[in-house]
Amino acid sequence: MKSIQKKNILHCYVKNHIRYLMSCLLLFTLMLSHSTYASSISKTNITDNGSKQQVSTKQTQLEKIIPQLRVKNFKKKIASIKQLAEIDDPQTIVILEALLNSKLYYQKSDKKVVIINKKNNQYETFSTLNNNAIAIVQKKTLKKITTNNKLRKTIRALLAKKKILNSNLDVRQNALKEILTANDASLLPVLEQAQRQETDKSQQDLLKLAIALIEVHSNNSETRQSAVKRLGNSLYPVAKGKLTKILETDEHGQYIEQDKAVIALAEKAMQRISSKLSLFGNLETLFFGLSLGSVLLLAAIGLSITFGVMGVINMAHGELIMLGAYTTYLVQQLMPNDIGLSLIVAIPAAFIVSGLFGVAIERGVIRHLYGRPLETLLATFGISLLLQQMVRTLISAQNVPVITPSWLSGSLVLNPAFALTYNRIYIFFFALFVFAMLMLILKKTSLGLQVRAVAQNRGMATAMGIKTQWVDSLTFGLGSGVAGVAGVALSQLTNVGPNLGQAYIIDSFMVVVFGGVENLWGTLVAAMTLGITNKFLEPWAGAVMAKIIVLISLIIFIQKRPNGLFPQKGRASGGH
Amino acid sequence: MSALSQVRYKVRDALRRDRTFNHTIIESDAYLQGTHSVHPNELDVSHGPVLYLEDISVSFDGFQALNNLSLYIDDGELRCIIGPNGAGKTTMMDVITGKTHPDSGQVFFGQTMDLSQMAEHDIATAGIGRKFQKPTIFPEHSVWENLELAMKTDKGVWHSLFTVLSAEQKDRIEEVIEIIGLQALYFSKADLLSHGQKQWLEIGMLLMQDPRVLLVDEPVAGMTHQEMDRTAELLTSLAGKHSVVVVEHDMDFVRSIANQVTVLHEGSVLAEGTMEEVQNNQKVIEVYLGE
Amino acid sequence: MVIQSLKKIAVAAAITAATLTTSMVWAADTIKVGVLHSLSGTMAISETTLKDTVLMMIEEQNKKGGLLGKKLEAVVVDPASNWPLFAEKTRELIEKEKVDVIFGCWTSVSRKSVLPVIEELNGLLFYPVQYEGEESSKNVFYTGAAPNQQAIPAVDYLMNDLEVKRWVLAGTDYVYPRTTNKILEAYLLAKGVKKEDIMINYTPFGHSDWQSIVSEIKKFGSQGKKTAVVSTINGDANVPFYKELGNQNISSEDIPVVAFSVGEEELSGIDTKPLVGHLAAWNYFMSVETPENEAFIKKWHSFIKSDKRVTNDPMEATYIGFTMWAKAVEKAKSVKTDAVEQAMIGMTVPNLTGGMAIMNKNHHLSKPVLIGEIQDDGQIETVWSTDGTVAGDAWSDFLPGSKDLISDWTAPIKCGNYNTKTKKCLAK
Amino acid sequence: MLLNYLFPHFMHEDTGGKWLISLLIAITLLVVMFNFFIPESSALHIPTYMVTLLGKYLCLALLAIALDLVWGYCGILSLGHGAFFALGGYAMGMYLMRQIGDRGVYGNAELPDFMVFLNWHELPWYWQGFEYFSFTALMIILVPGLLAYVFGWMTFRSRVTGVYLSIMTQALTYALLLAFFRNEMGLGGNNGLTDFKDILGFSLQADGTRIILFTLSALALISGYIASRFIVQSKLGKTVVAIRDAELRTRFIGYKVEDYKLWIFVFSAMLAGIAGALYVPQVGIINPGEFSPLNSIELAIWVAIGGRGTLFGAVIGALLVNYAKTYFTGALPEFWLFALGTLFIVSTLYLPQGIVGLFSQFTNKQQKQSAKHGALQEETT
Repeated sequence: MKSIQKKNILHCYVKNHIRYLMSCLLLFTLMLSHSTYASSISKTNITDNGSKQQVSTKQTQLEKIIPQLRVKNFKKKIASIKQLAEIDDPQTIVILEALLNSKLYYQKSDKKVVIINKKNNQYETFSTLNNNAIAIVQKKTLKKITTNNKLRKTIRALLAKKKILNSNLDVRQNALKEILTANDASLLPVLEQAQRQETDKSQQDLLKLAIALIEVHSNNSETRQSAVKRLGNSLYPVAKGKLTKILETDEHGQYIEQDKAVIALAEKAMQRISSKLSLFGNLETLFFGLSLGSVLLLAAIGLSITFGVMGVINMAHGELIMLGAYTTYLVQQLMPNDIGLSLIVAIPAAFIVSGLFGVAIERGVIRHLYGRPLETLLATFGISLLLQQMVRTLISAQNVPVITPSWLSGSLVLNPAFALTYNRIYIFFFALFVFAMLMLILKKTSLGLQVRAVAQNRGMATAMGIKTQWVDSLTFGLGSGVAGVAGVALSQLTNVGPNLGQAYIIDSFMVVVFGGVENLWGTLVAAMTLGITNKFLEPWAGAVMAKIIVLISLIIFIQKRPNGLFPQKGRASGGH
Repeated sequence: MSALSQVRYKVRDALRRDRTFNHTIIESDAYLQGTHSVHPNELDVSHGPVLYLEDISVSFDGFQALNNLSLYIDDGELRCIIGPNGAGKTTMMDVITGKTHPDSGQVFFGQTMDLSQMAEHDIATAGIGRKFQKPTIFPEHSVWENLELAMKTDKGVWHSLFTVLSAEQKDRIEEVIEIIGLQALYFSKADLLSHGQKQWLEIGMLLMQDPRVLLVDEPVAGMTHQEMDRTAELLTSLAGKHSVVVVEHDMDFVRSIANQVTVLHEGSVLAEGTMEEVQNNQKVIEVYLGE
Repeated sequence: MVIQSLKKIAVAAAITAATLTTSMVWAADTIKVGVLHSLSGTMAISETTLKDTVLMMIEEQNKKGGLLGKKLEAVVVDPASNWPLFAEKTRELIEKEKVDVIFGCWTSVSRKSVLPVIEELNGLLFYPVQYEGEESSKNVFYTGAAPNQQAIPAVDYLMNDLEVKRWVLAGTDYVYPRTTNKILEAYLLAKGVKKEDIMINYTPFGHSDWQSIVSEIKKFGSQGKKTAVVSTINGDANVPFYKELGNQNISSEDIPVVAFSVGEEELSGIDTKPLVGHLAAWNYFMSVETPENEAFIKKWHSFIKSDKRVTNDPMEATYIGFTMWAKAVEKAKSVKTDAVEQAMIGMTVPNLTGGMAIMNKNHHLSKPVLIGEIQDDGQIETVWSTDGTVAGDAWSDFLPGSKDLISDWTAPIKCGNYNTKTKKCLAK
Repeated sequence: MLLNYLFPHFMHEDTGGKWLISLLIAITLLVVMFNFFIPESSALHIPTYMVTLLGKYLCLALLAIALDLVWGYCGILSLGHGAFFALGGYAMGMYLMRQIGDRGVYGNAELPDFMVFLNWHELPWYWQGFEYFSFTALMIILVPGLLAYVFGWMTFRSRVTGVYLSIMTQALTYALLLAFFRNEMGLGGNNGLTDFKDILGFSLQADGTRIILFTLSALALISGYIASRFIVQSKLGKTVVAIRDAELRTRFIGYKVEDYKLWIFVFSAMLAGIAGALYVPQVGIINPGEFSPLNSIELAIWVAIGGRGTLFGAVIGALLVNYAKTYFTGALPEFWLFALGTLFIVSTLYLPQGIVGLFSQFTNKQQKQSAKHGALQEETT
């Protein structure tokens, strides 16, 4: 039994997140105010449904229904499942969960239905009746009992009913969310019982909503009115959905709903929800913008060093990002069992790989082209072709899979209408972190000092004993390394393939130029501005038009301020 | 200044952004002509000075390059401007030639032309020529072509496309080549000239423009003594017909040509007078010795 | 001097002329098969596999002794995902290399670019990818799915089995999604779906920032009616799209996505976790268990020397196309376009998923339609399939411009766009 | 130097150009003859396929000249010249689309096919007039010219130069790429315009038309070259070079620099537009891919490889790289990008003056020496 029973992964998963996010102070304060997760786990005693009972009759029932699960027709399968769920036996849950998780198979030889557990390349089979291990077999000898979308939804709802009173808060909560849309009046007593026992606040709210959703359909007008009022307090999409339904009109524009009082209240409730939703909608757009901005920042910041500080137009910058993403892939191939860790390892690895490529490019090509910025553009374009084709030849022309660790998927739910996706949050802070590190390197280290000296006056720097060639290589390596690090982040958002770099190169240049060359702060502000502008334009202009508008505004902006947002200071600018 | 002329400057300012359309400027000038006795595009030196700089201030990101500078250059005068590094000499030239716009103050060419409202090429066409500190010539062109390009003529695009040099124009170029002593190098690429020759070539280009005022920034840097003497000779000979403003570090050279010297310090005029007066000026001595 | 100059010019010209004409034809003791798939550029991701498939088929045919007693010879060129280059390369293949048949193209635009050339030179093209229809050329055989072989059954499945009431038609902004969505919109409206229950959204190629759109879909789907996304999003943009869906906590059970451009090949390049349970509609899945398919997969693995590589629908389409062509050549005893073209019609070849594929008069295949759910191992498992085969429709019945058109390349009509109302062939 | 009598006076110094034009004329004549008069069976017959391919190269060479004018002579590295080329191409494409008439697959006399199946009901206003060749011809020049004028007017006035300018031009063509991808533009979206039937009543499939188009391309290239040469030899050309080398100096001797830049930029854009217009009927398709910034970068590389600031270098570069591309995509389909990439790197590293520079290095040295010796000898000769 133990081997099959799913550990409560979800719980650990949430805890993990909280740990990771403690560092994100900014969001932490937000979390406190909207906390759904931070609340403590309920300690009330809610009796477990599965107390021990006599089994023999149920066994026969089970034995009768289980073979029916093999049918191909999903409608019949659903009917069997519903029958199965009615049997009051803890084993039904095991079977249903196995089916849900694609672990229910039948043996091709004798058509016997078994539960399996994958062990390396072999399958260990277990009895559906008592979970006893049966044998270890080859995959070929088994056939999976297929599920489809609808079937799984049915199973979830059936399981949820059994879990409303579960002692574990997360299980309860997920179960309740599952049945919100069920619209099943028979659930009302259980829900009310749960409401009496419940101590957790968010779960209480959810229960209220669930009850209101059922009571809306009551025959009593007052019950309905109060239910409608309560719906107006909830930000869950189902609440709004229900209200929308109440306010539905026929083809003549007349309300289908007859009860005037209900309509009036529903309209009010709808307004409340809508105004809240639009606020959160704007916050969400802002977050999207910041997130896009952080991606642009990551992509551009390396360029801002090679282009801004060294005056080298590196068209292969995108390919250095791509190399970083491929490094992530290769690191994951080396440590397939520690996906989370591999991502952390990939950061320095990508920095080194792209950095070394950068140094090689600088030593091999760019060194010979200083003072001819437009020629570096052409030569590095050649390099970008080479790198792309190299990856195609050595690895594959196809995209490669980079796995996202669990702590990077999903989202931080601040309230039902406002959730921030974890990968974006991490990437946002990661971008800021990379930015801060670069600032530190440039401002506080001797390398940084030398880099700035060379950037400002190469001749003078040489005269003062700085090995400018060495500084050039390191600077270019640094910029390229940062591009590699950006690749690690991008591998979590988008395809990793030979064309990855192409998608970012033009945007990166725009960011750097917009921000003002030789100014990392400019790059930061520019990236965020472009990201946010883009995202606020997108809803009404569409993704493509938004981008076109941003590009054209940028062209016009540069006319007004040819040196970007934060031009380099000094009276010497302009020559002579 | 009258309210009306203020309006005029506003109009000009607005139109300045449409520099491509010269005709609009001319039209508006014609419209306003009745209020002025002299056409605004003609040089009017009836009051003596050809260049007026009044209370000019310029700052770059907090650095005060020019600080209420006032300076008058008379028509036909040869004026030397000296001052320590950072005194604002080059910035002053930038203001006159339209490269830098003053934060406050007025720059006039003659009585009528407000230089702060004009573009660089208009100022150049109006008769102010400038030689840069570092010789700036067209390296890929021959000596002849360098001079040809600088020649005073219609400098519109379409005219340039079809123009052919006339005999007089050729004579003029040859004349100037002789003045600057580069006869042997007619068709050499300018890039191949020595530093001194480049300085000369640039002066030659100035002469080709036939300007009313020549602004000369460190003309003798990198020249031998002989060359320096020739330059001095040339500049003095130009004075009278042209106004010449020379910025120079070399005191000997200044002494050899100047009768009137202005000392700049921290963006404003510290002293003005003959070389002797300036040299004995207590403030000037402090500034120079204090460094 | 003058004579010398002229001599030089003459020599130079002669040299140039000579280089230009080195591409002369030699005796045809082999049957040449052109392979016109991008090996570089953006489309290389998808198309290189098809090049390998054709090479595999040629190798196998040669093991069997070739065709008409001659060996087959592959001529591979790289049109580099550059559309005008597709036209140029087609011309090169036919005029210079004298190939007898071309297998190639993936994107609609590449096919459109090749079309005038192949018609002018009377060549033969096998096009193996699902596409928007609205075309039937005498010189092209379409072995991929037409919209009625993919999109419409998928929508039927969603409507009948999953009881979907609200529809998001999301696509990349190019002709295939545009046309497919036009057809679907008309189809849905005809089925009584209200206009406000359909949301149509287009994004550029390679779109990677899906935050806003997914959020919009989420809002659209929270109106109390079962919602599904019908995705004609082009290959590359899919991964970030599904990732964003997963991250915004939209499960396949809340809002299922049915995709027409996501196959095993695309799935092998991504972390499939966020996609599990979403749907794909094709005419072939690698997971289908038939002897033919098993043999094909085995052959593929040994040819490509890796048993990690997957097979997909366009590969099956290539397989069917190639096998049919080979049979047609043998039937016609010639490789001449006109003879092969007529021999092709009515040709049958076993599908890899069971049953027979038939080449119809309109140069489209009759094939079964499968709908599958994406599994965590990157395979797609069939959850629904048509009972028999569905005949590919060159002209959609749901577009006002083409509902009266049919294509029939047999006598007496012999026309790609025959108007059944006016009884006229529109081609001139 | 008999050749001198055949050429206008401003080309007397231009040895490379004289050779180039003579060669072009010779090849054009030979190609036409070998295609027309030598039977197909002969080994010397030039297939029409080759003729069209050559025609395409010639159009690209004209485009390269256009870029060389602004980059080589005026120092403006436009990474958006592909946009002007594509606009010219689209103008021609629209004319060719209108010429299809009711021969499209839907038989709609008014609307192109892609509009029919996307349910457009009437022709958008900007398609009006393109049924007339004269109007189209005007647009081929005006549309790119106008875009160049607006963009240049803003940019040159604000004195955006160097790398910034390059990146702005890149942004311009990128924005256009995105815009033309949109199906709402009514220009065929990603598919662009294709399936052309005939031009001025001549079938595009006919060999004769192809030969004529090829000849026209050669003529356009030759006249484009001569016009460009005239410009760079004029005082305007000298001024433009002066701007490239010392912009501030040029300004301070009284030139309105932005006018000059604008003039040459617009001229160049028009030239690019003509090249695009001739390109389209020969390759048979125009789509937004032509706006891709990568195309424009590649274009710059042709010019760099040939040798910029020489005009004939641009032509050589364009022909060479494109021939190499055609050859390698056929001969080494899997590795041609390696070859191309290496070519780009090696040529920028070791041939800063391009191929032309390689040949003229020797003669240049001699010239420099003679220049040092003074001009007296020159005067006497």
